[in-house]
Amino acid sequence: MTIHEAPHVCPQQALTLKDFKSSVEPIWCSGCGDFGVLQALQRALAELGRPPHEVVVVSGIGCSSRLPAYTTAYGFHGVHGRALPVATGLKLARPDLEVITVGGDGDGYSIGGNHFLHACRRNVDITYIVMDNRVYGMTKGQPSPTTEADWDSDAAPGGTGVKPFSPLAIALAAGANFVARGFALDVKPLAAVIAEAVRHPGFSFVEVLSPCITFRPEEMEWKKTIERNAVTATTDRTEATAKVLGANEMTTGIFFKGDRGAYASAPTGHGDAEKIAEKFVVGA
Amino acid sequence: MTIHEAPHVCPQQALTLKDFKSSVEPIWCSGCGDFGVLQALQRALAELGRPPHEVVVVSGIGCSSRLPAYTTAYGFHGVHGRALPVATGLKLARPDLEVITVGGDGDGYSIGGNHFLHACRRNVDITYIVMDNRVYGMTKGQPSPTTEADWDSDAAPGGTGVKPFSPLAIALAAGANFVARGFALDVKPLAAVIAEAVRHPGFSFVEVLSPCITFRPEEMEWKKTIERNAVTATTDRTEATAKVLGANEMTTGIFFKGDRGAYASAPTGHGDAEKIAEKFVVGA
Amino acid sequence: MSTTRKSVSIVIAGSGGTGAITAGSTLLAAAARDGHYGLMTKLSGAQVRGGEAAALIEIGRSGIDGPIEAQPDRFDALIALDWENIQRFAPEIPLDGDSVVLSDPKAGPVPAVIAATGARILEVAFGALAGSVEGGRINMVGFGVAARLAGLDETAIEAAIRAQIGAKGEKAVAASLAAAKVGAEALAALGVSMALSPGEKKARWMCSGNDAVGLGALRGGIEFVAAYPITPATEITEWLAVEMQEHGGRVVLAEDEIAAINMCCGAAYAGVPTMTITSGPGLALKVETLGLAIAAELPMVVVDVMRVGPSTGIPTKSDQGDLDIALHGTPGDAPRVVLAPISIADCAATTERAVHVAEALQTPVMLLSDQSLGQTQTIIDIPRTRPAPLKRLVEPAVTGPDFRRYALTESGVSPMPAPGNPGTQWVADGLSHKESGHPSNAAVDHIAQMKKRLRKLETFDWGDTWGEVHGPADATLALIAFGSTVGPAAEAARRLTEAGTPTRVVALRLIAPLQKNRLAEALAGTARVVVVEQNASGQLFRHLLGERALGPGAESFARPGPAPFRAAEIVAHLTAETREAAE
Amino acid sequence: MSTTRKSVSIVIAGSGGTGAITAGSTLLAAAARDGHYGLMTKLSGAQVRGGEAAALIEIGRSGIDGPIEAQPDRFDALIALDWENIQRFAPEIPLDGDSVVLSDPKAGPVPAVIAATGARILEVAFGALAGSVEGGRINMVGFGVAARLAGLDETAIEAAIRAQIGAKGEKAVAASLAAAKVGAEALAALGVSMALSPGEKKARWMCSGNDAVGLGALRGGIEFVAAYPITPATEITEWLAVEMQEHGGRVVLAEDEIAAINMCCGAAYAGVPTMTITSGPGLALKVETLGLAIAAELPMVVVDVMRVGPSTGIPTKSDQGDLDIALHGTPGDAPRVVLAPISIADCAATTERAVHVAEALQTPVMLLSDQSLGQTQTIIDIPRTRPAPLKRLVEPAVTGPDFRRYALTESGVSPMPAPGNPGTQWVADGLSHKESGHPSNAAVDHIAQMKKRLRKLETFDWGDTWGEVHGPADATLALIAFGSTVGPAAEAARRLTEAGTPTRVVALRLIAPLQKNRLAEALAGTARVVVVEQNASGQLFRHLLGERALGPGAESFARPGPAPFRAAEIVAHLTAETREAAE
Ligand SMILES: Cc1ncc(C[n+]2csc(CCOP(=O)(O)OP(=O)(O)O)c2C)c(N)n1
Ligand SMILES: Cc1ncc(C[n+]2csc(CCOP(=O)(O)OP(=O)(O)O)c2C)c(N)n1
Ligand code: SF4
Ligand code: SF4
Ligand SMILES: [Mg+2]
Ligand SMILES: [Mg+2]
Repeated sequence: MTIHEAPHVCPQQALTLKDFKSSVEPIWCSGCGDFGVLQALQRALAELGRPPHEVVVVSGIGCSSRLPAYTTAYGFHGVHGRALPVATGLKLARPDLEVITVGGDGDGYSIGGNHFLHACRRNVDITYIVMDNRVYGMTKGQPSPTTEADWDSDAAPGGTGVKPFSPLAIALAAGANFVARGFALDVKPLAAVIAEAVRHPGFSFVEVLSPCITFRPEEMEWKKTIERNAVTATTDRTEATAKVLGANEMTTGIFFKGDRGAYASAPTGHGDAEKIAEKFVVGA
Repeated sequence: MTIHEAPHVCPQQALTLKDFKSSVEPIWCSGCGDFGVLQALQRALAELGRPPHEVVVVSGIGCSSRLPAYTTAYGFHGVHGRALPVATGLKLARPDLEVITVGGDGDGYSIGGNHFLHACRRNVDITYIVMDNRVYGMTKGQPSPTTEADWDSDAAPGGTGVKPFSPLAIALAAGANFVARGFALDVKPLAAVIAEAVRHPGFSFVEVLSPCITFRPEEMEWKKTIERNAVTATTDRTEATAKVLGANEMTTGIFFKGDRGAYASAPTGHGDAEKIAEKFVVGA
Repeated sequence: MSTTRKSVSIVIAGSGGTGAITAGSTLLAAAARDGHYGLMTKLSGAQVRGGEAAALIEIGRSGIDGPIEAQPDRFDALIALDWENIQRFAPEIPLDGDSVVLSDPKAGPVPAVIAATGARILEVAFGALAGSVEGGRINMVGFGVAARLAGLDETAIEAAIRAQIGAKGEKAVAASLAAAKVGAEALAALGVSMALSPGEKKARWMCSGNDAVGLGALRGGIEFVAAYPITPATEITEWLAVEMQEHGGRVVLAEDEIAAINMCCGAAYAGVPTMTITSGPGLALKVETLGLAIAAELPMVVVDVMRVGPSTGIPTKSDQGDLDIALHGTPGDAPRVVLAPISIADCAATTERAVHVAEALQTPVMLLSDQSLGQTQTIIDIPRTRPAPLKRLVEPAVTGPDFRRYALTESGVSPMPAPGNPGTQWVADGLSHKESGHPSNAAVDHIAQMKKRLRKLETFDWGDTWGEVHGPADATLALIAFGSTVGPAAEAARRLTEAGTPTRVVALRLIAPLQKNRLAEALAGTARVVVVEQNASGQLFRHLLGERALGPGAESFARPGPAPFRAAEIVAHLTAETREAAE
Repeated sequence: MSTTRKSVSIVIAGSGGTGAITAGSTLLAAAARDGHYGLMTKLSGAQVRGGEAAALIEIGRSGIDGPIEAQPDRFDALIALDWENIQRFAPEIPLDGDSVVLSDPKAGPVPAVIAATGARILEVAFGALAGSVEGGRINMVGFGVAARLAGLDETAIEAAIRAQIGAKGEKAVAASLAAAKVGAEALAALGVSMALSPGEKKARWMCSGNDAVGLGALRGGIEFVAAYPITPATEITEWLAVEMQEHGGRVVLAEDEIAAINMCCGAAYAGVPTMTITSGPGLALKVETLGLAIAAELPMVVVDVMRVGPSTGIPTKSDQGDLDIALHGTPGDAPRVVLAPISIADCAATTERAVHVAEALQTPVMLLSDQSLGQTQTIIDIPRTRPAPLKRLVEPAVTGPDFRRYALTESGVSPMPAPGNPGTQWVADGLSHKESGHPSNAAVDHIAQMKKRLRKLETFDWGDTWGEVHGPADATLALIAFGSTVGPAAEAARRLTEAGTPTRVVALRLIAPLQKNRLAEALAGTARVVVVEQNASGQLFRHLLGERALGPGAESFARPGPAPFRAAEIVAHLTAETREAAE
């Protein structure tokens, strides 16, 4: 076994969702939207047909970031907010792997905001799925950058007074090559969007509205307020931005499919370091 | 002297640029665009009429971030990339002060990108001036997030291959309340934009094209390619975004003036901590 | 099993939603009202919410040894509302042949891991009893069992229920009272009692260390807090956010820990006492800016509530492994103040002191708490002494062009006028600088400012901040401890002293700058010195060795979390005949 | 002043744009070609570019003492191309009555600070001489003066000019040759000579420590580098970015230091040897993720080229104040490997070794260099030995559901198959985990994994990595040093030995895990032990005390940057009669 090549094992038969289901029991509260995202991802991966050992699921810290262990793929559960740079390094070092990054709104938009900006800009061929519940679930309910300004909590009694931002608008401004919004409980359509995101070259961003039943029980109402697939993808960034800013924030669907080329993979193979060492030599 | 109140000293006579000129000699290369920004800022401050001791100029690290010591205002030359949170804390603790934040494209858009996003979103009443020379000047010439994809350097021979992003588009997406672009060598118009930015409530962002004569001598050509004040301000974020994405990246002027209310200042005064201590008491 | 006793230790456990923790809190509240001290540790499963939970409680000791500051070695009783996943908690609930287990046979057989302890199994029909009461819940039946077992009085029980449940309305209170009553009766019918000797009824505090840190911050004068949530420190931020609503001041939720400490830098520069709050991973992100605050001489308190590391580790469990980074986690030499509260009660005063010291010395002060101090609920005496306030030096010696922010004063403290004052404009800078604050690459300036910053800490009159000594004057054995380890070490020392080895506990509060003379005095006369701490590598021990504050024979007893220290473990270590040679 | 000598030390200084550094580099290159060793330190003013600059050079010593590894105590000659701002550099250019100053009277009077040294002032009309040559520049006149002063031969001079200036075309070469010639003639006319005894002509290396780290990385097998620029480390990143163009591999410019180390985590997980490069402030930002890499057992090399701290400090000057954070700068206990090259020559091999160790032990390895090692240009012997390669253990014992990524092996090293391999899927995690890698809050799992990670480092065969000993077997005095302090300490030891105090230098390379036995052996027989280091608080000294690796009488000689250590300063400290009592 070498550490570099992925021995591509041709699956004997088509993969199913089950092939991506691990035996680890989720710590999620029952009813958490993240179960839906997990299922949708497993479905999408099955559809994409890459076997689990050629897929790496990378995350940060948060309830949502626990996801990697719940799939049978390789995984990386890193520190809070740094999933995207891990995924970037992984993909650039091993372009042969399928790299999926997942996490929460706190992980991705608060502490991880800079990496989000730069991943969009850098446009490495990875897919980023954010389970946005508009709250820090894991730390028991503080407002995130997508939380409504007036949402009351101990950490910000009466609300932060700060308008949430639109991660989709930011992704578009920063250069993401694929921008979509999904809903956790619409598993099948979400799976389809994820599969398309993975297939799309460059950095693909899927924001998923994923209710936190424990700290934001009112989000269960999203079932009713979601506007399903009420958008058609454009290849024009300005138009997509207008759609994002103009549309209801409950609108799901693919907003943008760009044509930027993905960040190029590195020249491979090793030269002879001794040739380089010769450049140091003088007086011979 | 107490540490809290700013004894507002009424200037006996109108302030001039000289009142804001310190005796410290800039370390900037002669011909650096940052001299123009310094002058424009000094001019704007004089026009605004707040005396130097009621102004604080905050920065990070970089050539451009050396600016605070070159004014007679209070100043904070912090660590790399963290000027905006410093300014945020300062302004929230002391709403009576005028807080100006300055820095470079590396400081503000690379390492400081997350704070940029969140300062735009939080909308504290501060002004942020970025001297964008599309390079890390202080560390001797590496590409920044606004550097052209094909700009050759030792750090990225042949170029990074990564498309620069538009800080204005990002600021708009993240919620900034005032968005403008200026040119360092157009001192007077730049001063006017800065003064307007300072007057505008909430978070005001002024991106200044400021040539680095040493590592990007070709930027001296900007004198010719600048499209001066070729834009009129709108109060519509979507329209402003379209203008930013549509316009020539050399277009200067005010793109956006929003009407978001600035982040509210804190309840002042002290309650009696002993009243709170009583909440701990049981068994009395 | 029916004589009165000085304390009783009881676990109430149940699966998600059962309300074991509420039952435990009510028991603690009732004990307080009946004149007892108490300590409650909460355990919960891996699930974010709704998983199994247990309240580990000890109450009593009033008028005997003072507040309870360590988990008991063993539990007298386990009240199992059901058996779901109890095995996960079993290692943290030591039972033995003298323990009783009270469980409902309807909830299934007693798990092997519990049965194996030899505890006496008694049956209580929690489900049926709760069902017998209108709106009755089994956790309040369990509470009633526990309260009667401990012999708490009716008035205290009722007052506690009103305090805990009152907000839910009179109907809920009535249901709880009734449920507690049927529980108490069921217990009485079993003929077991572990009734406490009567407590001394007086006003006490019921709080956690995290609450007390919050109070200390307000007392010290903190007006601006910036933080990013992290377990187990978030509660301090939340407590302050709520209390500052009325009190004045502001909590800003920063986008990350780096932003938080930089916001504090801004507030500090602006002239406002400020604090940031975090735990290990967040502290790691702050250390760059901590260096700036040290170099630019900006006052602030940096609270670190330690949890098990390295990395994400075990966020909900206690450890003392951040001492190294607190002492040494900045690039370059950045001498600093590190304070650690020596008990939950001390959290308030030490935090208040931290604010004063930060302001007086114009430097960040690290306040090292830990999950155990922070999240344990306790009943303690009301602290009566408070540190004398100290203020920032803001009055400049000269104004105008000759004003020097970093003047080389004898004390090392220079005037720090806030913006708004005319004639004293200065620039805070992390670059090496001259007295004026202007950057300088010259060795002479750099070294002068380095020495000035060290001098501030060295010449300051630390008074009794350094720590405390407890135990007999003729002690031959000294245990050095800090933070939540002081409690179990002190209990161990009491037992060792009783058993014939007079033992002293030296509780270090000012870990840096180390007051070597005070420590030496505290150790005087002892033949054996052991540094007890809850981390893997003996970080305090290494620190003391590095400062040449220990004799050659000093020993380290370091053991990492997540298991809490219990006095018995420390006693066992100290009395083991085959101790490994000190190394 | 005309006998041949074993070495000569010359400063070439001039204002912005004069080209003093180019002249210095050419002198070094010429010396190399004439068979000498050499060392060149560059000084520059505060301005980003175009400010005054000076090249501080010593050349010679071939066939005598080996390469020059410390700045000289004093300079034999100062070639002042002009006098602009020279006073800023004066403290770093010690001159005395035996020195000569060569300056152009047209450039104005000799500044008082220079005149006060008592150096002999000689006049060279740099301006006029340069003007006399078509396209002549005064820096090359200065070079000619210096080369003749040192007695370098014509062929070497010409070869050096071609090597340095050749790229600019034959005309520029001709002008430089001519300018150097008029300079040499002017010097000859003055009748001074400091001609070196003949060098031994052979192939040597001319490079900086930063270059050598880059080469070591490639030799070690680094394929993926992620970094964010920071002085004085950027050159390593740039060197690698350029060389990897042909060699293969990739340098990614990350958005910040945190992203950089996390990218390395991803690459490491992917199976690729990886490195990140920074200096103090950037290291501070990496320590959270460093803890993750330690906990999740991810191999990588983390290079820190130390500069003067705390905070932004003095970015262009050397200091050894990051040892504390390198050793202890993570929350929780995270035992680690800290390696420091003991000379510029050693930078290549120690970096190569660092890559091997990281891969073999699946852990981050800190490589502590410093500004002085990193940015000094040197002529050294070509290192002939290279560390034996070591590889990552990737072959799992079992695949399928029983595969355990963190199996508790005897060595502490467990198989780490890369993604792509079927049947060994695992999740890297910073949470405390079981052998499988699944999160666990249980004490037994946490402690088992803590011990495993420690065991890896403790049972590894470190061979001779620990360090080196130089000096007489009968030494009574031992100096312990690391990094760039080894050079001046070794020179001081030579002098002390000559002066009758046999002195040994113990150069520590593996600072953690400390090889106490090897160190004890190295110190055996000495009566006095002094730890010499360039920081304010004696960080290495404290580390050694904390590890109980020093006897009670050991002394610390710690002094921070920015001034470089010179052998004379160390000798003076060691021979001072009124040394303060060791403390
Ligand atoms: C450096 C650091 N800061 C803070 C934390 C604490 N923390 C853990 S998860 C989390 C937020 C999680 O929110 P989100 O990403 O939205 O995930 P969710 O739990 O809502 O799915 C925080 C603040 C941490 N683990 N590390
Ligand atoms: C934490 C940290 N990382 C890196 C650096 C090194 N550094 C100093 S300035 C700078 C970039 C400056 O670029 P920019 O902000 O564009 O300013 P400019 O010099 O171009 O005006 C960098 C990378 C540092 N000082 N601190
Ligand atoms: S707390 Fe919220 S986000 Fe976390 S697992 Fe529960 S429902 Fe899901
Ligand atoms: S390097 Fe560039 S940005 Fe820096 S001072 Fe010189 S011209 Fe200005
Ligand atoms: Mg969330
Ligand atoms: Mg720049």
